[in-house]
Formats: sequence, structure tokens, C-alpha cells
Amino acid sequence: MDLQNRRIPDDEFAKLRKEVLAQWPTGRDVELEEAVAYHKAMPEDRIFSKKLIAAKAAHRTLIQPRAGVPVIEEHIKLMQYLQDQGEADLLPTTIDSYTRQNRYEEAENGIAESIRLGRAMLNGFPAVNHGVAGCRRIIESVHTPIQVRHGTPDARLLTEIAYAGGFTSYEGGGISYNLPYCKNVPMERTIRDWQYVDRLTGLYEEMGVSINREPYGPLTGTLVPPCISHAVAVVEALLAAEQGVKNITVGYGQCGNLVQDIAAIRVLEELTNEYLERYGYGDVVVTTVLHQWMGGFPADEAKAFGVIATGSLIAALSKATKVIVKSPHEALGIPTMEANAAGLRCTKQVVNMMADQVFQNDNLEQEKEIIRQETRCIVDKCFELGGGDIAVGVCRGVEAGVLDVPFAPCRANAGRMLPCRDNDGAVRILNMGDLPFTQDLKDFHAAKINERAKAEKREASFQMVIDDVYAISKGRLVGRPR
Amino acid sequence: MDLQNRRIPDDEFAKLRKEVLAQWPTGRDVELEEAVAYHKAMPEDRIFSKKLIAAKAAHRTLIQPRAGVPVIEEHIKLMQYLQDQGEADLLPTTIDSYTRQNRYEEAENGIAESIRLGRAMLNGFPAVNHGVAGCRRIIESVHTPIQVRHGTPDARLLTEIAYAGGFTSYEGGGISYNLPYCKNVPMERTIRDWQYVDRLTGLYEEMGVSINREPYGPLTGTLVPPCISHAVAVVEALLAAEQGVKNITVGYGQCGNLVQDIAAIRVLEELTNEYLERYGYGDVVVTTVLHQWMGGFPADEAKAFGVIATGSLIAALSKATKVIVKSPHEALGIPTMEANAAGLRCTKQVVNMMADQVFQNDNLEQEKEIIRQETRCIVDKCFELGGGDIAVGVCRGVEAGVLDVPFAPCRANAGRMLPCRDNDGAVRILNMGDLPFTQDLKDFHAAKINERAKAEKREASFQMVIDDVYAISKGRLVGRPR
Amino acid sequence: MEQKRKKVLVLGVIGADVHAVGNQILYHAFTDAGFEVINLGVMVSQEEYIAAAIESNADAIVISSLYGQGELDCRGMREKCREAGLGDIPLLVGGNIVIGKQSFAEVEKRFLAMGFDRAFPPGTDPQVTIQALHEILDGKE
Amino acid sequence: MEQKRKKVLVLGVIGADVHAVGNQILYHAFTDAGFEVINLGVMVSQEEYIAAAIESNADAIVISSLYGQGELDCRGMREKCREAGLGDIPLLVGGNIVIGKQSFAEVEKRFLAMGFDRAFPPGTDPQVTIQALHEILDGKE
Ligand code: B12
Ligand code: B12
Repeated sequence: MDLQNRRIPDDEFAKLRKEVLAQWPTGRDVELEEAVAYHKAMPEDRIFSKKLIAAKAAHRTLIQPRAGVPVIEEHIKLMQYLQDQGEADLLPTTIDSYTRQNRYEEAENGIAESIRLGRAMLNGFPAVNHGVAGCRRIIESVHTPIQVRHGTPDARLLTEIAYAGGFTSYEGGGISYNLPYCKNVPMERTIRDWQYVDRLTGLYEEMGVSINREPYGPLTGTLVPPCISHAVAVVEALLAAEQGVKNITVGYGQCGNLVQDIAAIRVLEELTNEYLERYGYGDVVVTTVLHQWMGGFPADEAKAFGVIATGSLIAALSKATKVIVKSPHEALGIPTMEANAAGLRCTKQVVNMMADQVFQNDNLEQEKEIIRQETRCIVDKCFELGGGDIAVGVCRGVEAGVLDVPFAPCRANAGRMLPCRDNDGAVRILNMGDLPFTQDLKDFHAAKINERAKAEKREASFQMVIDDVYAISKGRLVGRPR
Repeated sequence: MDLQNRRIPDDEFAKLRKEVLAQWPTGRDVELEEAVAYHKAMPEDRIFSKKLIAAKAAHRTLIQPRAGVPVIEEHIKLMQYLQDQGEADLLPTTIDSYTRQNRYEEAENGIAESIRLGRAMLNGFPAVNHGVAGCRRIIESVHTPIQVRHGTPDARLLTEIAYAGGFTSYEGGGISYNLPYCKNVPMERTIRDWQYVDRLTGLYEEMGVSINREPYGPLTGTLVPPCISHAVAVVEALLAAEQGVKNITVGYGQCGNLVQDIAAIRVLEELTNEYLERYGYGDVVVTTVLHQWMGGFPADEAKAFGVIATGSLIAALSKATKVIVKSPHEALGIPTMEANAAGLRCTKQVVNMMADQVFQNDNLEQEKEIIRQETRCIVDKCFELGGGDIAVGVCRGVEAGVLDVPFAPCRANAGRMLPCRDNDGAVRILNMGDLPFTQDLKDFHAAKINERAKAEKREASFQMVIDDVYAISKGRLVGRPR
Repeated sequence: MEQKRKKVLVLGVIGADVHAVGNQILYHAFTDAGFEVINLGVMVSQEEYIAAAIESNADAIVISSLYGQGELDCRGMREKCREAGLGDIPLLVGGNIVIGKQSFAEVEKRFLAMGFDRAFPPGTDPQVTIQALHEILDGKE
Repeated sequence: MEQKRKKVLVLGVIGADVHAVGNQILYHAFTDAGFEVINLGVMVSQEEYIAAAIESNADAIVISSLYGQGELDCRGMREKCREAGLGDIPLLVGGNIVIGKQSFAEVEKRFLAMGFDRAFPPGTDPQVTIQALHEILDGKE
């Protein structure tokens, strides 16, 4: 493969860019210089990277929902409501699933049908179809920074339009928007397409506009052990930094055990900085995001509030820079704006009540060390497989099952590793698959799972995994036999 | 005073009892032997003490609401709903405020008006007016143990009727149902009247029926430092044990700082056992209850869920035997049964998610030691003031401000001590008043509050206290200047 | 310059209600705002308010009720004031004055019909209360 | 004794939907329950379901849709089945099949009108699903 982790040369990028902007008519409206000027004229309170840096300095946790509807006017209403009634510190614009698959014709149909039926028929905001001017209407309707959140393997055109449209933060990455979001896209392709996104971000950066980039942390959201998502975050941060990105938020989805979760967020920031520095990108600002529980939610709204609150608590105690918030409608469907705002206000209350507190635990240091070692095993093995090139290495690593995401739909993913909870509810690894762990680490996991198996008087098996998948939606953390 | 901490002699008790049962016509229906037989025939799932003992052994936290309405049929509906839709492990019957003041005529009017207007005009269930048969209808309508919860200085008749009516647990005590609930009742009188309650409980115990007794932990619910409520709990446990009570639940109201709260619950059980053993009551079973935040709540329901969830988390992590649950309507008024059940389900989710987790650290040990020392200072000083008799000692202690409850309405209370939060949100003491603390303890509090004053660049003053009173209802823990 | 007479308020929590925190804070806030406050504390009967108002020649009676039974406790208060010769002395009531979450418009109607001048919903800020007192009393110079 | 032929199900998640967890669990549960399952995984087009059903001579097609756009994705499925000669092959759909929290009675009506035999609300338990399959298929012996 001719993939490499190196900055895309200007001429090559220019050639690619022409093709990308031609993919859909709205691409024509993108003009880099004009867009940069637009960003520079933007009031400071709408700039994502600045708000993150301030929060990090103040050790505060900002709150941000997920939200997006197909029709512009409705989307503006939604953004304003979440800002004013939800007390959101940061806003999202979630993109619909047709756009994510570059199916712009179907998205166009979805907009038309949504208008005709008077209810949303798409699960998000089709930013490409709405184009630069449409995006700017959104940006100008609030006084809060807005991020594009999606799950798009080839997001090049979307990025062009989003950036020109005034969005100041952008989620995704070549691994994190492949394995959980694709069925049959090769890793090489998504890595390459996201190098484009990062290079575009780098270009804005070089022209004086710092756009925040966020590798997508939670992956499949279902029993993902911290080391897996951390390895992805570190690699995507390295790939982004190489293309000139300077403001990166690394993320992690709440697993449910307090100590493991708080350890995970703290180590995530530390490791990302460590690798960035080691590979010569010491000038990148790293912040963190905790995603409230990303797996199956309880259908009952009161119970959902309970889950939301535990995630909020973890975010604040771990001093995550921001927390992505769920709603009490999570198990049922895309939330109304009222339900979404309720999730935000619940989160705000808990985050504020925990903001001044310091969490310590005897096990916290041990847990941090475990996550550190595991993550280093994976990342370093990827470097090794790539002969020192992490872009190549991560593709080979995924193929080899060295980096293996549980429940991922993508064929590129090995799917041999099997996670389950230990007796304290921390996510451990039941089947190692081909994870490149040391014997010590393997023994640690085996012992932890054994402890649970004994307590439950049953063998550790796939049934245990299934029980854990359902557990939180059924009102508990560990899927004990009934 | 001729008050003494010693078991009320049988003949004296019999004389008192005759007077008590004559206070209201329904007293006539109380017959001890028959009542004991009724209890003995009761299915096991309705017996409070048994369910507590089982939960304690299994390290599980049971959930219990507050609830009571004036009309029997409505109250039955409420109990069944909270049991079935609220997943309550334990049920309450909260008594109205006229009954608490022995104003049975007014309670009678309240029942009549409630029926006439078709809505509750009393804030609880007037058990005395409904009498033994009325109570038994409640008990028999569910398969969950029910406790009487109130705030009655002279609860003797209420206790007689409640016990004969089949309730298997009873809240209150001579200190905890005086200082927060009275305006002008002498301590000697409430101590004596609660000796009666405890003696009656002892009688049932001797006849083979173990009724759970619960000193009321949270007092005024507003910035009460753990040592104050712990001292009350220990003293009331001692007083109860002397009268023959064998199953006691000591309580504490969430203050908001995780470490302080968890430390408080753990020390509460430890200290109660310590004093009970030291004074010769080693055979008492002690369990604990955490009350979710008892001060002013946020009016917004989503935020209220946030507060409810933090309390649930503390209860589970501290391994409290049960948790008393608030509802999302807390700031507004007595909750509908739906809102009450929602609070319960939110609690259940969090309690279950935290049940398997272990919280342990160095700060916790330090905090525990502080609470231990403080509480011992107060309790031991009361013993000293009473010349070894704690019934006498606690009355003198309250008078002297050695035991001083913040914001208490009762004239018997000194009201010289002033609490406020430290920089981490733990409740500390700003003005010592006459608390009998060692110089080390005083210095500790002063240093903690100083730290906050510095951080906020203002003097510690009554304004800080006011800010703290409002803080949680305004969405934060520490009342920082704006 | 002549010192202006401070307006006098009688303050207390009515009935069998022992909620003391708000009462202590209102006392503090009203005093700070320049009122003279006769604070009767908690568990105040109608007769006690009236006696205190007569004795202090009060400009208004501020009644708190938190515990839900306010509707029963407040019945007949206006009539008693009239009988005692206090006539139309402003009567304000606030706190959580009825049982449960009810439409406040409805609740207000009920209390106004009972002869109260103003009724306030749960969580009314002391500043709002003080504002209302000025509105009512400053017209009456 | 002759081995009874196992009932054959075609399973998959329709449209641009990548929710894979429920699909993997359903595969496991259906197989355990004695069905032969052709699992097409996520992001399955109407044509793929139909081709697989023809090839495997399937007894039913079980469609999952989680991401909200199921209503658009499912339109015309029955017509395509008929055109392909699958006629009235049982079509079941479940998951979170529309956008947001809607009255399920309404939603069901819409999908039945589109030619589905059964539509299921969010969080339907695998056991319920299996029960429904037996009801539909066991009649058709
Ligand atoms: C603390 C508290 C207690 C403490 C009180 C300690 C004490 N002695 O002071 C304890 C635990 C003992 C207690 C007991 C009871 N309580 Co209580 N308590 C509360 C709670 C949580 C906070 C009250 C508080 O201190 N707030 C802080 C202060 C600063 O605010 P405030 O009291 O609201 O006062 C402010 C405003 O209301 C306003 N205001 C007050 N008066 C007036 C008057 C006017 C004219 C105006 C304009 C404004 C105004 O200004 C004040 C200052 O800002 C409230 C619920 C809540 N608000 O979150 C329930 C609450 C008031 N309690 C309630 C009840 C029912 C009880 C009990 C019957 C027990 C029960 N069922 O569980 C007993 C009653 C005892 C009795 N006989 O009175 C109910 C009342 C229900 C209703 N109205 O429908 C409430 C609303 C809780 C609930 N949702 O069920 N309680
Ligand atoms: C995990 C998850 C994800 C993961 C999926 C990882 C992966 N590749 O599998 C990630 C994070 C990647 C993700 C992405 C998205 N998600 Co998602 N996701 C969830 C979540 C939290 C859990 C799903 C899950 O795994 N549940 C556990 C399994 C066991 O249950 P299940 O999937 O429901 O399946 C069971 C039943 O439904 C039933 N069933 C399934 N099919 C059928 C068929 C029949 C016939 C029958 C009878 C039963 C049946 O049986 C299954 C086994 O028990 C749900 C919300 C929830 N349920 O809590 C949202 C949810 C499904 N996602 C949603 C959305 C919108 C998205 C996104 C568009 C992102 C966004 N807007 O934020 C993208 C879409 C990507 C795409 N193109 O598909 C929405 C759908 C909204 C709607 N319908 O109105 C949900 C409901 C969340 C919400 N409330 O907004 N998601």
C-alpha cells in the first residue's frame, strides 16, 4: 500500500479537493479564503477551541447534547432551545445517516418527505444538501459553539461544507468512523479520507483558524474496554497532528465502574499527550470528553435519568473537559427537544455538584496503570506492524486483531476479542483474541473474570457477555444470572 | 429533674398507658395481646426488621419513599402503586402535621374536607383518627413492610395505634422529633415521651415481635454537620436500647460531598455499635439509612433527578442498608404517586449500578476519623453533663449548646453553631458556638473554611451560609459568590 | 432631616408548620431591606399574628406556609383581622401553600377569594417578595 | 425418524443502518431456538434480502431497523417481494423503526399498511420475537 502517515503535499491535496467539491452541487459554494474570513469575523463565544481551552484551564466540565433534524428552521429552533432551556455549553449538529453514506439523493428525498409529512424522516441534519449558506444560518442563530457529529467514513465533502459553513469543531476519524459505522470499507480508504479532513483542518489552522477535532471515542458503545478506545484515540490524534491539527479532544464512553471510568479519562489525556510529544507534536492542545453510557438504555425515563446522572458524575470527577449527554428518551428514539434539554439539565446539576470535589481511590492508580500498559501494548504493536508508520501500522493492526472492536459491524474488524464485566462491573476481556498483551495483563483479566464466574457459580461464556449487553437497560450494571 | 435513662418500671408504664389510650376514642381499640398475635400471624415479607437484617447481610441497599394521604382508600392505592410501579423495597406511611401535634380534631376536619373537596387537604395519613382497623387495612393491602414516618413530639398514642395496627417499623426519637419539629417543647418532656415509645417497642420485643426503630437522622435537613446528627443517633439508640429495643436503624442526611457522606454512613454504624456495646447493649442489630438531600431542592424536575441520583450513589457506595428517596416534585409540593415512583425508579437504577462497586481511599479514612472524634466529643460531653446518665445529659447538652442543631425552630435549641461548606463542598463549622471540640478539631474546621474564603476572595460570614442554603436548589453544591 | 418611620412587618409560619429555614432567611432579608420585622417564628396561630400586628401597629402581615396545610390554616384570617379592627391590613402569603403541584393560577384565586392581597408560588425569591411589599406599602404613604 | 427441516429466516438490518449489536444477539437467539438463520448483517438493501430469501427458500424475512430511517427504507419492500415471486412471504420488522417516541399503535398501522405482517416496538425481547415467529410459521406447516 502507498498509504503513509505524512502530511498530504499541497498539490496532491489541491487535486483531491477539486474532485471532492464536485461530488455534489453544493460543493461549488465552498471557497477557502472566504471561509477563513468568515471564521475570523465570528464572535468569540461561537468558537469551540477557545471555549474548550478556557474550560480546561478552569477544570470545568462543559455539557453538550446530540441533536439534528432535517429541516433548517426546525434545526435552528432545536439549537436555540438546547442553548436556552437545556443550558448547553456546547452544541452539536448531528448528521443524518444517508449523508453519512454519501447518499445525497436519498437525503434530498428525506428532506422533501420531512416537509411533506410535517415530521422528521431523517435522523439528522443533511448538511451537504443544505450547503454553506444553510449551515451559516445555523451558526448565526445561537451564541454557542457548534460541532458537527456524525459517523461518516468518507466525510471529505461534508467537512468542506461544514468548515465553510462556520462549524468550529468536527468529530470523527479514520478508525473510529470506520469500524463502528461501516460494513465493508477498507481501513486504508478511511484513513486516507480522514487524512484529507485533517489536512483541511490543518490548512484552516495555518490560516489562523483553529478548528477543534474530536476522534470519536465510544466506538460501538457496548462493552468497549478502555484500552481499545484509547488506542484508537491516540492513533487518530497522531494522524491528525501530522496533518497540522492543533486542537484535539479525545473521548471515551462510560463503562459504568467509577474507578475504571475515572482512571480511563485521566489516562486518556496523559497518554495522548505522551504519544504526541514522543512523535514531535508537542504543540497540540489536548482536551477530553466523556460520553454518557453509549450502550442500550433503560426504556423507563426515571431510570434513564439515573444512568445519565452516573455519567455526569464520572465526567465531573474525572475532570473531563466536556461530557456528551444522553436523554431520557434514549431507548425509544431520537429525543424531543424537551427530553434532550431535560437530559442536559440533569447533567448540569450533577456536574456542578461534583465540580469542586476530588475523587481518589486506592484502586485508581492501579487501574490507571493497567490502562496505560494495555494501551501502550496495542499502540506500540501497531507502530511495529507498520514499520514505524502508524497509518500503515493501524491498518495492519486491525487486520491482525491487535486492535479489535467488540460488536463492530465492519468486515475489516477481526471480532475475535470478547469483553465482559468483572465482579465490580469493570469491563475486562474474556477472550483475548489477538490482543498483544503481556502475560501479566492476560493473567490480570483472567483472574478478574474468574472472580466473577465464581461469585456467580457459572462458567464465563458468551451468555455472560449477552447478559452484560442487556444489564444496564434492565436496571443493573453486571448481568448476573437470575 | 427526675428524668433517668432506665427502663420504665412495669407498673408505671401501665399507669401511663391507661392515660395515653384515653387521649382519643380510637385508643380503646388497642389491645396488646391481640396485637402481638396479629403481628405473629403476619407473612414474613411484611416484617421490616427481617428485611433489613437480610439486606445488611447481603450488603444491599433497599429503597423507600415518603408518602401519605388522608383518605384510607387513596392511601392504599398509593402504597400499591409505590410497591408495584415504584419498585419500593420498603414502604412508608407519613403522618399529617395535625396528628403530629396531637390535634386530632383538626385532623378529623382535614379528613372530612379532603373527602368533600376530592383532594388531599392534609399532608399525611392521620393514623390515630383512622384507628387500629384502618391501619390494618393498609398493612394488608401490600406485601411490603411499612414504616410510620412522622415528626411527633408526643407520639405515644400514635405508636400504640400504629403497632396494634400492624406497622413493623417506627421513626423518631426524643431529640430528633423535638428540635427540628417543635417550637416550645422542653427536651425532658420529649425524652420521657419517647422512652414510652421505646418501652412499648421493648414490650413487643419481649413478646416475640421485633419492631424496627429509627431515630430520625437528618434533623433540619439543612447543612447539618455529620457529628451533630451522629450524636443524636447514638444517644437515641442508647435510650431505645435501655427500653428493650433490639432492632435500630440510624440515619444521616446527604450533605453533598461524596467523601464526607460515605465516611459519615460508615462511621455512623461503627459508632452506634461502639456505644451500644460499651453501655451493655451488645445484642442490638444496627442498620443504616441514607436520606437523599433533605434541604431545598431545585424546582426543575430534571435537576431534581440529578440530586436524587447523587444521593442514591452515596447510599449504595456507603452500603447503607436503605435509602430514603426524594421525588422530582420535591421543591413544589407533595409528589403525585407517579412522581414519587419516578424518584424511586431513578434511585433503583443507580443503587443497582453501584451495588457491586467499592469506594475506598485515604481521604475517606481521614474524614472518618474527624467524624469519629467530633461525635465522641459531643456524646461524651453529654454523658459528663448528665453525671453518667445520658437522658439527663442530653437535655443539659442541648441547653448548653454542646449539641446544637442549625436552623432548628425549637427554643430548647441553642442555635449558636453556624455551619457552612468548605471549598470541596463538605459541611464544616463556621461558628463553633459551644460545641465541645478539641482545639485540633476547631483548627481543622477553621482551616477548611479559610481555604474556601480565600478561594472566593471574601470573608466567611452569614452571607456564605445563606448562599450555601440556596446552592443546591440553584444548581450547585457550594454557594459561590456570583 | 427627620428619620422616616420604618415599615413594620409581622412575619411567621402559620399553623402546625415548623419549616424554619425560609423564615430565618426572610427575617434577615426584610431587615436588610429596611423593614422592622416582628418575627413570630414557626407554628403561629391566626390570633398570634393579629395580636402582634395590633401591638406593633404593623403595616402588613407576611404569612409563610410550607407544609401543605396552608389552605386549612389560612381560612378565616381576613375575617378575624376585620373583627380585630385591622380591617384591610395587607395580608401576603407564600411558600408551598397548598398540597402538591397544583396550577398556581387556581391556587392564587382561592387565596385571593379568602381575602389575601397577594399569594406567591413556591420558591419566590426574597427580592421579589420585597419588591411586592414596596408596591403594596409605598402607595400607602 | 425423519429430521424435520429447520425453518429458514433471512435476518438483517435495513438501509444505511449499522446497529450491529441487536443483530448479533438475534442471530444467536434464533439459532438457539432451532431456526436456520441467513444473517446478512447491517446495511442490507431490499434487493439483498430478497435475493437471499429466494436462494435459501426462506420461510420469513426478519428486518431490523434501529436508526430511525426505517420508514423510508421499508417503503416498497412488499411490492418488490411480489415482483420477485416471493408473494406473501412473512415480513417482520422491529427495533426503533421510526424517528423519535411516537405512539406505537400509529406506527404499527403504517407498517401494516406497507405490507408488513408484524411490526414490533422498541426493546422487544428475543423471546417475544421467537414466539411471534412460531405463531406465524407453525400455522404454515
Ligand atoms: C428542609 C425541609 C424540611 C425540614 C424542615 C426543618 C425545619 N424545621 O426548618 C424537615 C425535614 C424537618 C421537614 C419536615 C416536613 N416537611 Co418539609 N421540606 C423541606 C424542604 C426540603 C426545604 C425547605 C427549605 O428549608 N427551603 C429553603 C428555604 C430558604 O426556602 P423556603 O422554605 O421555600 O422559603 C423561601 C420561599 O418559599 C419564600 N417564602 C417563604 N414564605 C414566604 C411568604 C411570602 C409572602 C413570600 C412572598 C415568599 C415566601 O422565601 C423563602 C426564602 O427564600 C422542602 C422542599 C423544598 N423546598 O425543596 C420540604 C417541604 C416544604 N416539606 C414538606 C412536608 C410535607 C414536610 C413534612 C410534612 C414531612 C413529610 N411529609 O415528609 C414535615 C412537616 C413538619 C411540619 N409540621 O411542618 C413539603 C410540603 C408539601 C406541600 N406543600 O405540598 C415540601 C414542599 C416537600 C415535598 N415536596 O413534599 N421539611
Ligand atoms: C449502541 C448504539 C449505537 C452504536 C451502534 C454500534 C454498532 N455498530 O452496533 C453507535 C454509537 C455507533 C450508534 C450510532 C448511531 N445511532 Co445509535 N444507538 C445505540 C443504542 C444506545 C443501543 C443499541 C443497542 O445496541 N442495543 C442493544 C441491543 C441488544 O438492542 P437492540 O439494538 O434494540 O435490538 C434488540 C431489539 O430492538 C430487538 N429487535 C431488533 N430488531 C428486531 C426485529 C424484529 C422483527 C423484532 C421483533 C425485534 C427486533 O431485538 C434485539 C435484541 O434484543 C440505541 C439506543 C438504545 N436502545 O438504548 C441507539 C439508537 C438506536 N441510535 C440511534 C441513532 C439515531 C444513531 C445515529 C444516527 C447517531 C445519532 N443520531 O446520534 C447513529 C446511526 C449510525 C447508523 N448509520 O446506523 C437512535 C435511533 C433513533 C430513532 N429510531 O428514533 C437510538 C434509538 C438512540 C436515540 N434515542 O437517539 N448507535
